[in-house]
Amino acid sequence: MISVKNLHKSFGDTEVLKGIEAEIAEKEVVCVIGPSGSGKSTFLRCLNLLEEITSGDVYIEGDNIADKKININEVRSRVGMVFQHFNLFPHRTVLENITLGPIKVKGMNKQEAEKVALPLLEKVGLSDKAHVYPESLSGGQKQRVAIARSLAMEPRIMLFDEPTSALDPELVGDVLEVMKDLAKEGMTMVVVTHEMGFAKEVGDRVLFMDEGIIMEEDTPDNIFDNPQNPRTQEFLSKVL
Amino acid sequence: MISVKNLHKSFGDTEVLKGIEAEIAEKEVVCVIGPSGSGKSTFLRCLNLLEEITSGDVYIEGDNIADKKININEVRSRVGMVFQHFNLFPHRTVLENITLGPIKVKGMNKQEAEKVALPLLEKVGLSDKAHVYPESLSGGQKQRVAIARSLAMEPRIMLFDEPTSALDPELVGDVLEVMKDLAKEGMTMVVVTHEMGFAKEVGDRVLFMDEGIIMEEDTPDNIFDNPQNPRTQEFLSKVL
Amino acid sequence: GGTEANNADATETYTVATDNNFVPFEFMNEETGEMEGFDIDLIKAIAEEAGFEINIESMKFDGVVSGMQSGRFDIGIAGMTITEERKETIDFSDPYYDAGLMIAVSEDNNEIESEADLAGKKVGTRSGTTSEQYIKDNHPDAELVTFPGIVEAYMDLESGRLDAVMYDVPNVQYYVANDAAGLKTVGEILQGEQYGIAFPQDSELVEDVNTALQTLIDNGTYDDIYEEWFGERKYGTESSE
Amino acid sequence: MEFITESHYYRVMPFLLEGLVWTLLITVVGLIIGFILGAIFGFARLSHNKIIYGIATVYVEAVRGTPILAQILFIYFGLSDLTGINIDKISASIIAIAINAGAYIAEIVRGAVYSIDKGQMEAGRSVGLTRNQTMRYIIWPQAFRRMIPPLGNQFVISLKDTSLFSVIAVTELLYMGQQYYGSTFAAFEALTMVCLMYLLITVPTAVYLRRVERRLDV
Amino acid sequence: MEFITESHYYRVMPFLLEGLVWTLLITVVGLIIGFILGAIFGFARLSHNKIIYGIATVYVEAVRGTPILAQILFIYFGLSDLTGINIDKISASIIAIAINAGAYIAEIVRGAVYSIDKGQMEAGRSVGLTRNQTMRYIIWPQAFRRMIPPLGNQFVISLKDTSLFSVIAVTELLYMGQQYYGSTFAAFEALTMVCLMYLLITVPTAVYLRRVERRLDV
Ligand SMILES: Nc1ncnc2c1ncn2[C@@H]1O[C@H](COP(=O)(O)OP(=O)(O)OP(=O)(O)O)[C@@H](O)[C@H]1O
Ligand SMILES: Nc1ncnc2c1ncn2[C@@H]1O[C@H](COP(=O)(O)OP(=O)(O)OP(=O)(O)O)[C@@H](O)[C@H]1O
Ligand SMILES: [Mg+2]
Ligand SMILES: [Mg+2]
Repeated sequence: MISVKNLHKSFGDTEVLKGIEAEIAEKEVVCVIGPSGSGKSTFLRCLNLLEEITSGDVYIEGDNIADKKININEVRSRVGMVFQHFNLFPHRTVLENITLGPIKVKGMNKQEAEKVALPLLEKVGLSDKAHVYPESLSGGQKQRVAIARSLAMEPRIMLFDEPTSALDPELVGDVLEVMKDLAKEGMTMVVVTHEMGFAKEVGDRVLFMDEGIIMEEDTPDNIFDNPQNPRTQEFLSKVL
Repeated sequence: MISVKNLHKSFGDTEVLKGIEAEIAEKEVVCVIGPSGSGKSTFLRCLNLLEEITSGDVYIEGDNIADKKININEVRSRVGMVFQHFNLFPHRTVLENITLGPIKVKGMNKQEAEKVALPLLEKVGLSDKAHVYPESLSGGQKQRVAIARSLAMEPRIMLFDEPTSALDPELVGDVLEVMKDLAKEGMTMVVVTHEMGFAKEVGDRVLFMDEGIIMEEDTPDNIFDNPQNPRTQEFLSKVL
Repeated sequence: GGTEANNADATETYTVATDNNFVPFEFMNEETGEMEGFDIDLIKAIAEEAGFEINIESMKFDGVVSGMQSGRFDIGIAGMTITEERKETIDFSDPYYDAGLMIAVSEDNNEIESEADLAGKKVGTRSGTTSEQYIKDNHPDAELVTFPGIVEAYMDLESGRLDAVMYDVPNVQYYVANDAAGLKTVGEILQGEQYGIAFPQDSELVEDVNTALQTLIDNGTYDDIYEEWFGERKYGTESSE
Repeated sequence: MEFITESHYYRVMPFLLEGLVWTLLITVVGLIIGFILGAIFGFARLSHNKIIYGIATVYVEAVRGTPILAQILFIYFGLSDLTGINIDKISASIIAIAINAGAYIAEIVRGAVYSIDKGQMEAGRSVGLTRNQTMRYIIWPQAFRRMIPPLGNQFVISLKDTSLFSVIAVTELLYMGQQYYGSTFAAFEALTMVCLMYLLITVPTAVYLRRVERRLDV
Repeated sequence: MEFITESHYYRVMPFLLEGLVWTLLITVVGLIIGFILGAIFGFARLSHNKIIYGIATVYVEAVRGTPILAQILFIYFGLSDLTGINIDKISASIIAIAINAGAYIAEIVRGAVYSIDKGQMEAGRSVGLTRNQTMRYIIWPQAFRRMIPPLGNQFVISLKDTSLFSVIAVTELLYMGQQYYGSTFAAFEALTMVCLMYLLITVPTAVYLRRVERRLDV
């Protein structure tokens, strides 16, 4: 489903991704861990072209998105993204946040888009919040709306960049619950996270990134209980 | 040394202190604990007149500072205060931060003031930082400079308002160390703090404040191990 | 006002208000940046004759008029026409120059040949001047445009946005003589007028200045100055040199 | 009563009301065009294209670095001197306000767009909107709200700037006041009333803007 | 060579240089007085005394709500009309800049002092300094650094504002340019050079200020 070959990314003179290799199968849930600054976010952002790819190839369902001729917007509507800081549109209601993509990108009318949006709102447990503005939501509610907003585009792949790390501890659970449901329904997911519990329970595979490459990858059980790479060992000893 | 009688303080219509009674002896170290908003800071600030006293009496070494005729500046130079956010003067070097009071208030010249300041800097372990600006210091170093700055006025009493709660955990120790030394040297201290360890080790007495009055007071051992007042019990159950 | 204060002053230095740009009576010399012109030379000669010092301050014309009226200045010399209306608030010396109003149009304008053709035309002049009053009184059907400075009116005429400018004869003639402007005069001199030196009401200076002016006319100094700026000797006296 | 209707304070009013109409007309029309210019050049100042950025910067700096009085004279006399094209004085005034305010509004637009969190663009793009769609539906509406207080402030500034057009005999508020005292010598009364007329518009605007600003802050 | 020295661009220069001297003199002296006024009224706007606050607010709002051209006419003609006190035009210009800039500087001062963390006053007082001493040694030096960019901006604004004093025939830069084209009709050339002269001062000032601002930000 996703195939990453020798992916490099530089900002000016500093190379942040130094040759990433990764294969992600359909319906797989892959968690990405690693120290701060190792390039996790940059990797994720390359997968939906929020960052231009410096060199290498990234195939999404067979299309090489590193190819300049690709239709970026079409790729992006196949790949949803959820951010650490939610990035809801503050001047639009919760419902409008969700329907904007379907209306403007897929050309639906308002009724059609709401028919897509309302079940999604129900799925994330926020049906009663359809007509409020984001400012009146808690962080956890915001993140669930952000997930619904992404899902409204019916993406084939979902990317999550530390979706719970800006939340108060008591609000993390609801968001993880929604993500677990998604995984159970068979969504292909790439999740940058520090929630080791989630990785263990839901993840099919964990990638450990450091210094711009994937240092080690394995099942959650193997990686957490028996890491091979000394860097992985050091990182996990600090975090767990 | 300090004697507080029926101290009331209102901001506009809301009464924050509702009749505080307290006696603090010379060389005593009193810790003040209590939930957020209970008036701990306000109480402390009344003791050196950073807040105007609404009614009641506060005797400091026999002088009633609630008396409008009192020389506020003279009182303040007898009572030092250390703040949660350090409040160093960013446009002056560490040494100048410490010498400003002695020069402007006590009329010392620069040499005399530095003769007072340098040993204090040594005491807080920052002799090598005399000529840098506060911005280049860590939080813990800033707080130690703030303590030295207060001490330079040779106060008879020191007030501390959550001196370590803005610090990264690994920087708290140094500041508490300095405070312990001060206590050992016989300084009279009133410390608002959430560091129960410090209260147990150094405090002679703990005051528990809630809703603008002192609900309970006792030795640290008694209060932490065997609180009498149900409010104190509830508060400690959450905090410890 | 300033008059009494300055009269009491032993050094007897008077502030003379003058227009900032009214060639050739008063204008700034391009090279030196000093004010010069007929009025400037004349008032200097009068001051010397009458034995007082002067201090020249230039400003827009309406400032001179209201400044005299309010007693702000001791003397005003600004090609100021003596009118009954102004006499109500300002004292004047004897007339020192015979003037009038004149119309200037663009060189290629054949429509306007005299003031009779002004109806419906855009006519520019300067605020607070006798030209403004004249147009209001005699040509209510012309479209009057008044500028704070006369230069802007000529420039507007030159660019073709105005059909005509009416202003004091010597000034109009000066601009018409300037090739850069591409203007010509049409019609006759309108409304014979005389310029006088202005004073705040009841000024004690009026008599001294009148006496000095007459002396200058008699001894030929006036004609010297007149000749320098207008190329002829008005009273036909011998040169004083 | 005669005492009142005879006074200069009263008699100057018909003049000033006529002037006020022109003042407002020039200000409002000038600002509408200025807003369009400001939006164009504001986005140009955000462009990564060096040429577009350069042109916009020269415009903004040249306008903000020279007095508007010089600008109106330049537009009215200088351009006609150079090109022979004559624009009437009202049009020249409107153009002067538009060009002048345009440069300041460009900076307002740039600042407001710049202040919108970068995550908004990313979120917009990641639901599949194009760069332009995101700008139009996400960034601009948010930026526009932040522009209201500085735009209101620019209205006050431009309103006051129209007073300078008296040099080319535009019959705006201050010019009409000057006309009045030119014939009556009642400078104090006329100018007092002129100032009051300006304050009648500017002070309520300022008060209103401060309220908007406070609301946006929350 | 003759071609150059004959051109209007060249011949206008002696005029403009003389004008520039007056422009700078009025601006600098006016701003020095304006700064003193601004400091006084800025602190008055921070006062808890309602009368002092009220007076300062009326001053600031009245000045900021009316055009500086009306202000200079008011000072030069209106006041002498009312009181009979006459001030010469250079003094009137300096006073106008001082009063006008004073109101804007008052807001700069107020904003800068207000922006200093309240803890600084408390820390100053708790080492025994009086309110005034704390203001002088602690608050003011910090506030002053933050005032440098907006004060520089005010310098640019006031410099441009001096151009309006051409209406009372102050021989400042723009007026001298007008004088030149009044006799030569070379409006385009004269005004181009006038604008260049302004830019020669305002652009480097703006560039410098942006650098200071960036440094203060860090
Ligand atoms: N737009 C950018 N321009 C320049 N450098 C950047 C940019 N974005 C990221 N970087 C740099 O790239 C490196 C990797 O950043 P990235 O955000 O991918 O790390 P990360 O693993 O997600 O870290 P964290 O856990 O803190 O989010 C960092 O050194 C960062 O400073
Ligand atoms: N300057 C002020 N004006 C109005 N109300 C104030 C002011 N300062 C404090 N208060 C109010 O007084 C009450 C007590 O505040 P205080 O800061 O003394 O509490 P505290 O016990 O120190 O709390 P914390 O642990 O959060 O510091 C609070 O409700 C606070 O909102
Ligand atoms: Mg990241
Ligand atoms: Mg507190």
